[in-house]
Amino acid sequence: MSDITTNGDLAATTDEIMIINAARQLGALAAAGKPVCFVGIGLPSTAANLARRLYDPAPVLVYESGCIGSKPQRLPLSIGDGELAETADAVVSVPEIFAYWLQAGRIDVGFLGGAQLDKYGNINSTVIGSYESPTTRLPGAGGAPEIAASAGAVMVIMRQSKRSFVERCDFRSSMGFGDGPGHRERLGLRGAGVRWVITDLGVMEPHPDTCVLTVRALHPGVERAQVVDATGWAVEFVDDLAVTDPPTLHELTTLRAVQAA
Amino acid sequence: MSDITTNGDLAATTDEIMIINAARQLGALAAAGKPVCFVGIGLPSTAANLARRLYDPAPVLVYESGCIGSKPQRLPLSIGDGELAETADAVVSVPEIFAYWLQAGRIDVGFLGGAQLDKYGNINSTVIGSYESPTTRLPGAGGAPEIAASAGAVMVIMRQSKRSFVERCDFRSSMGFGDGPGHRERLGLRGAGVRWVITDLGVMEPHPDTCVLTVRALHPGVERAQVVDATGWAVEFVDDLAVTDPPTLHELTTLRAVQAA
Amino acid sequence: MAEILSLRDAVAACVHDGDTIALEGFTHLIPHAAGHEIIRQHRRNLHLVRMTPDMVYDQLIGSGCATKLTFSWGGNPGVGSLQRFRDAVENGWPHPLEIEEHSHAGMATRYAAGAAGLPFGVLRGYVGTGLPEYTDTIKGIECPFTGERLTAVPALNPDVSIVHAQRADRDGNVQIAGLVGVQKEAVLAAKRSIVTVEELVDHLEPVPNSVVLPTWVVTAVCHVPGGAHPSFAMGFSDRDNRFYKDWDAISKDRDSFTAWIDANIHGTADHAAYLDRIGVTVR
Amino acid sequence: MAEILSLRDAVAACVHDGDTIALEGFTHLIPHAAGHEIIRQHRRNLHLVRMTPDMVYDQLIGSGCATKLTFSWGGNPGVGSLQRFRDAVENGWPHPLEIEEHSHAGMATRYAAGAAGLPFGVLRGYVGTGLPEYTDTIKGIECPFTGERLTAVPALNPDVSIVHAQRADRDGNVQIAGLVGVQKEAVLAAKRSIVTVEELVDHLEPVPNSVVLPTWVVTAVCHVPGGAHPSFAMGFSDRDNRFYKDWDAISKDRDSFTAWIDANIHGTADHAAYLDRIGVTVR
Repeated sequence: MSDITTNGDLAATTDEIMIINAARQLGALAAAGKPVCFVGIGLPSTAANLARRLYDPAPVLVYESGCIGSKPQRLPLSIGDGELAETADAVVSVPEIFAYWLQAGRIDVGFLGGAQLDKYGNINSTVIGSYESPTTRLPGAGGAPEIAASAGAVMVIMRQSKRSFVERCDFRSSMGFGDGPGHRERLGLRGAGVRWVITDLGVMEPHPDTCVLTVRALHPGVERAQVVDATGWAVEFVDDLAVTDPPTLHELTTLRAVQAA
Repeated sequence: MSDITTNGDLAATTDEIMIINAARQLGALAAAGKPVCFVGIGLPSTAANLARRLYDPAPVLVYESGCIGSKPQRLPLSIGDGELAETADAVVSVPEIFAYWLQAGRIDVGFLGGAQLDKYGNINSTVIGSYESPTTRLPGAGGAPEIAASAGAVMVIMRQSKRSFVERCDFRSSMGFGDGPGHRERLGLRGAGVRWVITDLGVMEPHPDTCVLTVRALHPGVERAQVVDATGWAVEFVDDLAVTDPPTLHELTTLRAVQAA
Repeated sequence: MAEILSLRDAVAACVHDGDTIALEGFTHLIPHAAGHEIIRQHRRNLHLVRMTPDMVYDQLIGSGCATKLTFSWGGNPGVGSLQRFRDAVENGWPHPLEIEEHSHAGMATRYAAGAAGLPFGVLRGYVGTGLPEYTDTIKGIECPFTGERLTAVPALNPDVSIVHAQRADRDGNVQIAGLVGVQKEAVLAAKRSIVTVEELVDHLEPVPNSVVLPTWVVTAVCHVPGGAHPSFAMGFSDRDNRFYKDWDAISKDRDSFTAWIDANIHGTADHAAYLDRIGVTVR
Repeated sequence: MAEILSLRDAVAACVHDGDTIALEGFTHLIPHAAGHEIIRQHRRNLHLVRMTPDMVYDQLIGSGCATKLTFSWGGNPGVGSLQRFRDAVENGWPHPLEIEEHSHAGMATRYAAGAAGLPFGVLRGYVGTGLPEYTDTIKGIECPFTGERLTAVPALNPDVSIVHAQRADRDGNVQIAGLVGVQKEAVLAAKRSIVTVEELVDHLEPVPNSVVLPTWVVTAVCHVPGGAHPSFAMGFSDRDNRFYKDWDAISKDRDSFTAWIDANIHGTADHAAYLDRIGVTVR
């Protein structure tokens, strides 16, 4: 959590604004007939669970632990929390969730995060430094390589900083646009790749021509300079740069209820 | 069913003698720590269910419909009878039963039968005549190719006749010893292949050198000439040709109880 | 999300002439009612796919709906031959039937590959048999680590898969219990799917040995009690073994088969009328 | 047929220095007690295999039991880093740890291939990532039907797989309910297997969402109530999230880690004494 911004009666943290914007995008996807989310723990799970409460049609939550259609009342700490299994439409094995559900293209949107994101949407969650002698050994790729490859689209939720938003990842744990336009297609990847990067400062999307992540919107009160300072590449802004709608009272109280449960 | 042979008080049919001898072999295998049978419907299922009642340790019955450890009270008409699922230790999907259980080498003995058996234990259950214009179209191989390949050993139960015990099958639905010694090994098949052929006349086993099915025992009252007349190759008999023990009262009454249930 | 439709509407919407269709159910839960409805709607040039083309495909083949069959075992389980299948293969009646023949393990692998979004699957299979000589969809493949030779088969991805299940909820979530066979794979591998169910309920209670297909992987759910007859639905009906035995005589002869189809399938408006006509009461 | 053994006897009989071992359980049912017993018995040079080497492997690695780790995600779920894993990889403490790194989908595919008796499995995976450059066990493979390029990974066949389950019967048949993870595949892929269970019962009643491993595919069954703590066993315990958070501080420092292991693992005779010592009551 960092600064507090004000929003009418209530103060929303930058994390809350980030999560609410991610949930809005999920709500829009569900309304467009793309409700199925492959959810990781942490910010993605919070955003997806918020969206499930805010929108009808609601997103369908699929967890890599094998839970399909989970409707947890409280937020899980891990992807294998009992609550996820008990509220699921179906529970399947881990080999099945990856083969029959993710790989087969049944997931509309996957979430990714990591230690580093580069300008082409590639993500590093493996090592800082060299692979053989890392300065920091990170947890590793987990489900990310195949989420990045096979989910219909990918949403990244990450707090923005110069250290984490880099020109080029130290290691490529999952594929965004790789080395640039056409790379995904050359490799035969089926999903559309990273489509939305929701940060604590705003929303980025890949430029249609260059595939470089470009700022589409700033959160209320955020200045361009803050984004430039927190981005390790020469970040650009779209011409019709927008400001995201401030969190509504309903969004904010629902989010806080989700997190308190 | 053909002739009735007499056995003390009770008359056993040739089919009953065949089934009882198959059950005895299964009992011997279970006693030797090889209890797991992959069971087809008909004679194999009857023999396996008889053995389950006669022997302790009892054979473990696995059906290709996905039932593991079924303990049916009545004989199933089909491999998917509800009784098989309701009495099973575990029920799995059809892809799983073939991949994780049969292919992985967890089956000690598989059963096969068919329209034709040749001297190398190859079986035809596909066509009589040519494949493209068959004189008789048979049901097809079903599970047989992989049972013949992957079960630890194979037991064949078939009524014997010159029409069905042939020099060479019209079509090879499942592999016995193929074209002769070494053929299984060259193809990398993991199971030992056909080890016992239990017929209404006696018991055949592959010759250790030639792999040709050779008569090891005759059922009580059966003459060598009957076997020669009912075999389409120049059948040989082992030097120490045995006579199978006549069905005991217990075996026979148990079998009839199984079939009546 | 699945639509709740009448079987007539579901077949009209999902099954088209020339489609590749799979009716699955391994002895248990065979979708007979759906097969009958396809006959009633006079579909033609179907490529039928099924591990065990038993009575349900004998009826479709004899009725002239199919021009190709992909399968692994075509018999009447526990009874004998499929007379209409044999007549088509041996004599080309009512017209020639192209066949693509596999083993059970191969068919299961093909459905699983289809469900997994892979173009092929790998198994230890077919080796030493006559099948690879006649079936193009069986090829060798080498393990890139050990050099071992194995067998590859292509994924099955039917245009439509049709299965029968015990129940669905009103949102179209489907629950299949007991012998689950290859039905999940068949539905997940298909472009469209129809599920006939014994009952529609407000809420699916978890039961042992069950598979749930969420509504968003199913195209249509149809409430068709007794829709598996003479196959069975665990918890609802027993296998009608007598009917399987009777089928042998009905199907032996072209005329008696055709008379039976005309009277019982074309002569009835839907599955309820059919069951009534043949004297089967649904629990 | 499985033997019913104490965990001490099972580990002594089944786990040898130099073995490749897999302790599986995807968040749910992680066999912590078995991991502790391996530490107590001072096993060395183990090749540890696990999709998510979380706390249980942090303890084994920090205790010097392992020289190699095959994995796909090594963190403390919901908390942060694995300090002992990091110290081994970054600084070679207590000694260097060779790593073989995969993705979750790849590991699941490898176990499934192992369970199926195949030398390799196929997936759409790893493409465009840095992993194939450093991991020899990732190779390309071509579909023999479409020519499409896919990825092959070799089967995993551990010497021993160890899982925790809700219950077993006295014959050694094991029932795992709820999130079943990759446990069935891990057990079926292994040469030997140990299953620790919450309870031993006379007869297993079928329950929803469960997997049964028949006794003849299991080597040893051990009655170890609370054997998953701080992971959980659905129906018996909840996840001890507090303990996962506390682990971060315990494991941050070599001395505090070693002191904790000495006091709580080497200082206790078995899992019951351990739970008693750390103040956990088993239902």
